[in-house]
Amino acid sequence: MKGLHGLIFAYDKHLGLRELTERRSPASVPFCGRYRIIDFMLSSMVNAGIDDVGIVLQGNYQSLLDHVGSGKDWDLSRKHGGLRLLPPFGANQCRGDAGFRGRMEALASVASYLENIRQDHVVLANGDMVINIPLQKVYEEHIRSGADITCVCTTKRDSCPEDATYLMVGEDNAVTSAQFNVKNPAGLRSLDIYILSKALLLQLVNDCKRTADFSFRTAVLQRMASQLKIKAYIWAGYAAKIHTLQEYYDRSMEMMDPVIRNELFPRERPVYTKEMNVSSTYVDPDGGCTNSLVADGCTIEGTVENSVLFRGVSVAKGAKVSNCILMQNVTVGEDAELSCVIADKNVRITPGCTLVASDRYPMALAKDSEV
Amino acid sequence: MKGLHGLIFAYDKHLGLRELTERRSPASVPFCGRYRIIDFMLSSMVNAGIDDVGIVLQGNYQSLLDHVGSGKDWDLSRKHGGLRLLPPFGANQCRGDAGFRGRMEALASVASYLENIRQDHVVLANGDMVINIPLQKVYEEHIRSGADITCVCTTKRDSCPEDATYLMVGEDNAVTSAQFNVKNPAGLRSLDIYILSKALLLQLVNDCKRTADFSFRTAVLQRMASQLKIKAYIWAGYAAKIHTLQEYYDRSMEMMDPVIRNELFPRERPVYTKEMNVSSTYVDPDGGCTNSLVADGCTIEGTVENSVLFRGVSVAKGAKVSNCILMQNVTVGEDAELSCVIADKNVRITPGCTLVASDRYPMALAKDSEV
Amino acid sequence: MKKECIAMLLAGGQGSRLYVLTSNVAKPAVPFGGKYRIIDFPLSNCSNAGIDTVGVLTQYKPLELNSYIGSGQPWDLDRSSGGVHILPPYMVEGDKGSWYKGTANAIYQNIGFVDMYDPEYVVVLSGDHIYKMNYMKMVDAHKKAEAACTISVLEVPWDEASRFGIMNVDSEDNIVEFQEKPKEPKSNLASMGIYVFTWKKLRQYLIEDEADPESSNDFGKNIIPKMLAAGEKLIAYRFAGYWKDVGTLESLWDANMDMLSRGDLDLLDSDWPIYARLPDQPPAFMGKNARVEHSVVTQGCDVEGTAFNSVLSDSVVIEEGAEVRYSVLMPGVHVKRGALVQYAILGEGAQVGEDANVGGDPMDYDPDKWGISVLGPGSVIADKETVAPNTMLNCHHEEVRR
Amino acid sequence: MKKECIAMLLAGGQGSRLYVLTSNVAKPAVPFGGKYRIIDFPLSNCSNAGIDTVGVLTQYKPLELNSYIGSGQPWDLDRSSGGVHILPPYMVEGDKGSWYKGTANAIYQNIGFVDMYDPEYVVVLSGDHIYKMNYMKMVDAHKKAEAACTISVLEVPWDEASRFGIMNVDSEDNIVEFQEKPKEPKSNLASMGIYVFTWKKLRQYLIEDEADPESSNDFGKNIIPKMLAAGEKLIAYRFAGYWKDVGTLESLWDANMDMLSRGDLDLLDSDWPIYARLPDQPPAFMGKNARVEHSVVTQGCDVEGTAFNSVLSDSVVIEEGAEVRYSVLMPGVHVKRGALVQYAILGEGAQVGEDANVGGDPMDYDPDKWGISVLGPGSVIADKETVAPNTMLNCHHEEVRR
Repeated sequence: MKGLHGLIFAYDKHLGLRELTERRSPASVPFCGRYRIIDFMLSSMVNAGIDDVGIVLQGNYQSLLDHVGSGKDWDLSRKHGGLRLLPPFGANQCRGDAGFRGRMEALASVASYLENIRQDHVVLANGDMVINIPLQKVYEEHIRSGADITCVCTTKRDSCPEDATYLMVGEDNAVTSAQFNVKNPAGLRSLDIYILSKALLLQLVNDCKRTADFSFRTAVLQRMASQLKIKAYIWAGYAAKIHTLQEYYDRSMEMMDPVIRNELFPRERPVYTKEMNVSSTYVDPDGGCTNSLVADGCTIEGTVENSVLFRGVSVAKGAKVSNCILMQNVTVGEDAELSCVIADKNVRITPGCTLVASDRYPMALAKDSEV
Repeated sequence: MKGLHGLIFAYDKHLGLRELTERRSPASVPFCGRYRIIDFMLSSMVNAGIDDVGIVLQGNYQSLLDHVGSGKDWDLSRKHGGLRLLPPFGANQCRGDAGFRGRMEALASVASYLENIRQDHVVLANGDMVINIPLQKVYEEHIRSGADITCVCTTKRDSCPEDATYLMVGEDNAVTSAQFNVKNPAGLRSLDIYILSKALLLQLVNDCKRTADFSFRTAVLQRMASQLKIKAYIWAGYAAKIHTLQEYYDRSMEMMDPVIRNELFPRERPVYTKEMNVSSTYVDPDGGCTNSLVADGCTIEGTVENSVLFRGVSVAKGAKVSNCILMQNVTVGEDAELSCVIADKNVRITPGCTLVASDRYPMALAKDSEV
Repeated sequence: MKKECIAMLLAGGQGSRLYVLTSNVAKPAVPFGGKYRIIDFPLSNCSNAGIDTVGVLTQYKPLELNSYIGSGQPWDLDRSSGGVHILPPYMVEGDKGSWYKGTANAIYQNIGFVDMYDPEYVVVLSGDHIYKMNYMKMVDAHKKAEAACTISVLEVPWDEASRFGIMNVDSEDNIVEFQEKPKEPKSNLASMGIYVFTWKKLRQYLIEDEADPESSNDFGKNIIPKMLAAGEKLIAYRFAGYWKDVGTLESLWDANMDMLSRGDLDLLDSDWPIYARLPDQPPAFMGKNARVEHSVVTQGCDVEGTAFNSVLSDSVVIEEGAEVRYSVLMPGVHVKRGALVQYAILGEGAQVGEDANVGGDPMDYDPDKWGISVLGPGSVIADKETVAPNTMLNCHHEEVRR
Repeated sequence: MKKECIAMLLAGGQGSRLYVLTSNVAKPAVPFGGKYRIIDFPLSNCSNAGIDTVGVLTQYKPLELNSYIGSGQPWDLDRSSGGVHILPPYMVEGDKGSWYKGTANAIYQNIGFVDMYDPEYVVVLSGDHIYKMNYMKMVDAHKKAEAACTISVLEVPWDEASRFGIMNVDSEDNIVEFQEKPKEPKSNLASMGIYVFTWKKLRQYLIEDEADPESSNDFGKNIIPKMLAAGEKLIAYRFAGYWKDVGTLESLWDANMDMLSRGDLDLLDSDWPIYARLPDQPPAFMGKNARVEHSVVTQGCDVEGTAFNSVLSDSVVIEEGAEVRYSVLMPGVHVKRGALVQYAILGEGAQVGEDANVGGDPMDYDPDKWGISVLGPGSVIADKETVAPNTMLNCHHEEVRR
């Protein structure tokens, strides 16, 4: 069968996200008022016409499981194919909960799944990337160029250069070398989105088992660079990987910028997420709301500015919320005052409470807590 | 919301099933030509109009995950509710892979799920029971009798008395005491299907956390018997729990009996399973097939008698299959001869191979093996 | 497969009293309350009540309704057995077939559909009311009373009773008489147009009614009176919550304003969610100078201007300096810089140009001349153009008279 | 939502040449090959080819078809965006509306549906052929050639060519002439009734054709000739696999027998599965004295007797001592003890009584008088009754003439 199969890695841990990933993986961190981060990659895949998507999971994945559910909200609930969850070592338990030693080990652990892929090409991507990319175009370019592997890159710099892989390219975007763990990187930054044929993927996974090198970037990008035709595809649009709370805060606030919002939410490629069936947001005569993103189901009786409100947030009379991110069902009591606060799901702010942090050091309140 | 919520425990291990449970849990062992054992309980729930079902999983569950998929084949793929998979300690990982110390610990590990149950009653059941029971009637009887807990029982004896719980009942089927680990049991044998209110379930789970007694039968059936109104519901139909290979073989062969088959497959309560989209079974002019259950997609060019053939089995010319259970996609080469063999999925029997075992000691061939 | 109870939703009306709002869509597909379509209410009620089989009887402009309902996912009615089915009139042997003649005839033509599920009870609903109701409680009452038909009724103010179909009941709420819009009502119990029938009984009356050439094949006019005359047991089921017919422009506007007040119609109750199919849109953005008071905003909105007492559906844009008051803005409405919209219903995708003026405040007008203004879906109002109160324009910018 | 390519499936025919088999169901819902209905083939082809939006144009007895297709799960066509939609004729403003006049008119009436998806290409299919085909390859050829219309053709034996619509092509397979059932065919390329159109072009021709009062609004008779006359680029797409029209009782029987031989029509290929909606049934049971040769059996069957060269659909029962030869038994057929069924098609749920005799072997009869026997769905043949060859009975046991 012609076409792309999607594989999303959703098991990475970013300790810098602290409270936000205590009870979830980075891929299921809420973002931009109504999404989980994985929604962006899932939607990119669905919008590219991808019918079958596997999500490689490990540890802390109940939240992700709850979020994706049957896959219906992404139109991936199918009798054949559709969304498939691939928990750690489901088939055998040799390494228990010890974590994967690399992408290739994660892939090796789902080898029988890989063999049954119906499509002739596979796109590998991370679940913790905020991006809305037309993968169909990357796929067409992959076919057109005749590359063995196409790697999506950006020319933009990231806040955590050590974490990323950098590719040096020659003529016609051919990748000549890969480097990482560099302080002052050169070349293109890889967004860790790769397209390759199913056959090559199976072969690479097999090779890695033999050499016991399970890292995609060392085992494939570095070691195989000379044997394989690896091409870079340059993505000029928005892409963000969120490593720390501060980054989470900054990236969230960036969403007030209509240019960035339009890049992330183009009309032709909607971002799908779990539907919650709440009614519209109500703003009271005493309330006010400016320069903010507000999801449905909120009740605003106080004043809100420069903030992101997720679904079902309520801000009581007299309360003042500024420069905050309030996640699903957060309640802010009367006359409370919040500034530069990231409140996780279900946080309750008692009436009169004042929490003022700095936008250079926002304060995070853990899920379900009461202040 | 009125009605029943279903919870299926699908993590038990039966070491006696040997090869069959090497790579799957007892709940996902193939049975009767086209089913997995869990299909029977899942279908009983669906036929009783249950909209939401949670499956408590642990270890070796990739096979079960693959089988239930999105839940569509049981009409349980929903936007809200429907089928939910509850992997071990998804939310926190305090006990790793060490196994639950009892039903109540398994329930405690999914406490937040339990709290969000929409229905006011819950039915607890095991995923490894071959039964087709009108749970709607049990529920109606539970409501009518005003019991706190209704426990489905049978008067029939089982092959493994030590494993089962026995209930002594007084007037009007009120349970007076529970015993287990007895060689010569008296009373009714529990089928481990319980109906109780969501509120009571939450309370019992909480109590068990305090006492650290996690066994449903000691913590609830024995200790609470005097405080709670526990009623037995007597099920006169077919019910089988399969502990050993020999039992698996005997129970499978029992299915040739039209009386038992009609009990397990009544027209008004179909058993749903994963649809495979294979065409009808073809019998060649040189082939023959008698006293056998044959699923779709088989090609029979040899002779088959007293056997169960799962989907996609092929029996080549000259081959003789008698008293066998051949699971999905087993191929039997030309002139091979099999007697009293249980061949797991994808087993390949080479041409001319002869395997003859005894019906008192059938031979099992592990998944994917070639003989 | 047998079902105890199924629902038949009458969605076939032209909705002609909604004029331009139903020129391209059937009435049940008209948007309501920011996120919903009218049909979301009965469909969600069915789903929440546990009725998983719904036939939607439709014949007028079913395209949008068909694509809105789709396979029924938003309401969890995409079932392998049962689910939601659109039932248009179909051809019978010998190239014949006819459109639905009346509400009863619509069900009559689909006896075959109902029989497939062999139900004990059939709930008959209409697709033009806003309310939340657990139909299964009504079915329980019907079962308990062993009635042939149960009709849901609402106490209305006595002075309005003559506008409704009125049920006269005995002390046990058995219906003894039915009067359609009586001049001198004997009771103030109005039929809500929601019926539970014992299918066996209804089936027989439908066949008899069809054979009667005098009949207009309507539930209220024919079936109910015939059942009463035959001495069947009909009971009234009293309903107390919010219920509103939204069959006219004024009542549709009223119901939207009722929703704003968040009183009787609680749409935030997670125990009885109203489901809807909505395009996937990012959260609403409220700009630096946005002023929103006593209004609802919905995902995909971009509000830079002012909204008072208004309903803003998804993807509505209000530019800076524009003002919207006491109005209902359906999905995709765009109000440009400096425009003023008051007491108006703006259909899907309507555009109001810069500094344009739509509708007017009743305080400023002679009550006889005032009325809400309505722009049909896709209307375009030019910059600086004025649309007077009580005016209705279609998408070709032609005025339509009420 | 925009789709590059959608399919429109013409399923509106009465299928009158299938007589009693279509007295209660539309032709596409007629069972085939043990597990399938005819419509499973085009629907599965769409699903496998990656076409996720299919409009099914139907007007004749849509009930069973509607409930068979349901929300489209079996074919994975239950999508939030796109999916499978049943499209009956609908009412237009002013209480008007009409049944589909011809194949082109059916699409014409649903221009609104097609436009919703704004497709580049529309694949037009019919619901009465058994074949496996990747329509997307045909669309690729259409794109490459930049054609206005691509027609799938099959080489047929020259002596049969005059029974088909024949395409005359140049050396590059451009269609230069179309002849409907020509007496002296110039080519043996027969149209399979499968078209790919560039939607923009087709839309324009449909509107023009509708305005032509002389037209019978048919693709083969009107649209294709008009496109040829206007000099549009039409190309032939050669198809080589199995393809069979099952519009007559004989061809339906033939196609079932073809399937038995497992030659050209491979239904076990897991790369191109044919999906179907089937009741959940346990595996087939073959009794102690069962004899089954060169036959297919399906889940839910209970075979205690003998079956030669026959197709046994789900839930068929053949009692001990009964014999079935060269016959097609549709779902739920019950053949009782001692009965003999030969060269027959038995409709759904037909019952053959003990020692009854249905049909006959062509060797034993005058070829002019012989023919396959057909029992309509639900027919009941009494014990010891004889149904002669070439006889057809409906469910009321009345003989129907061909």
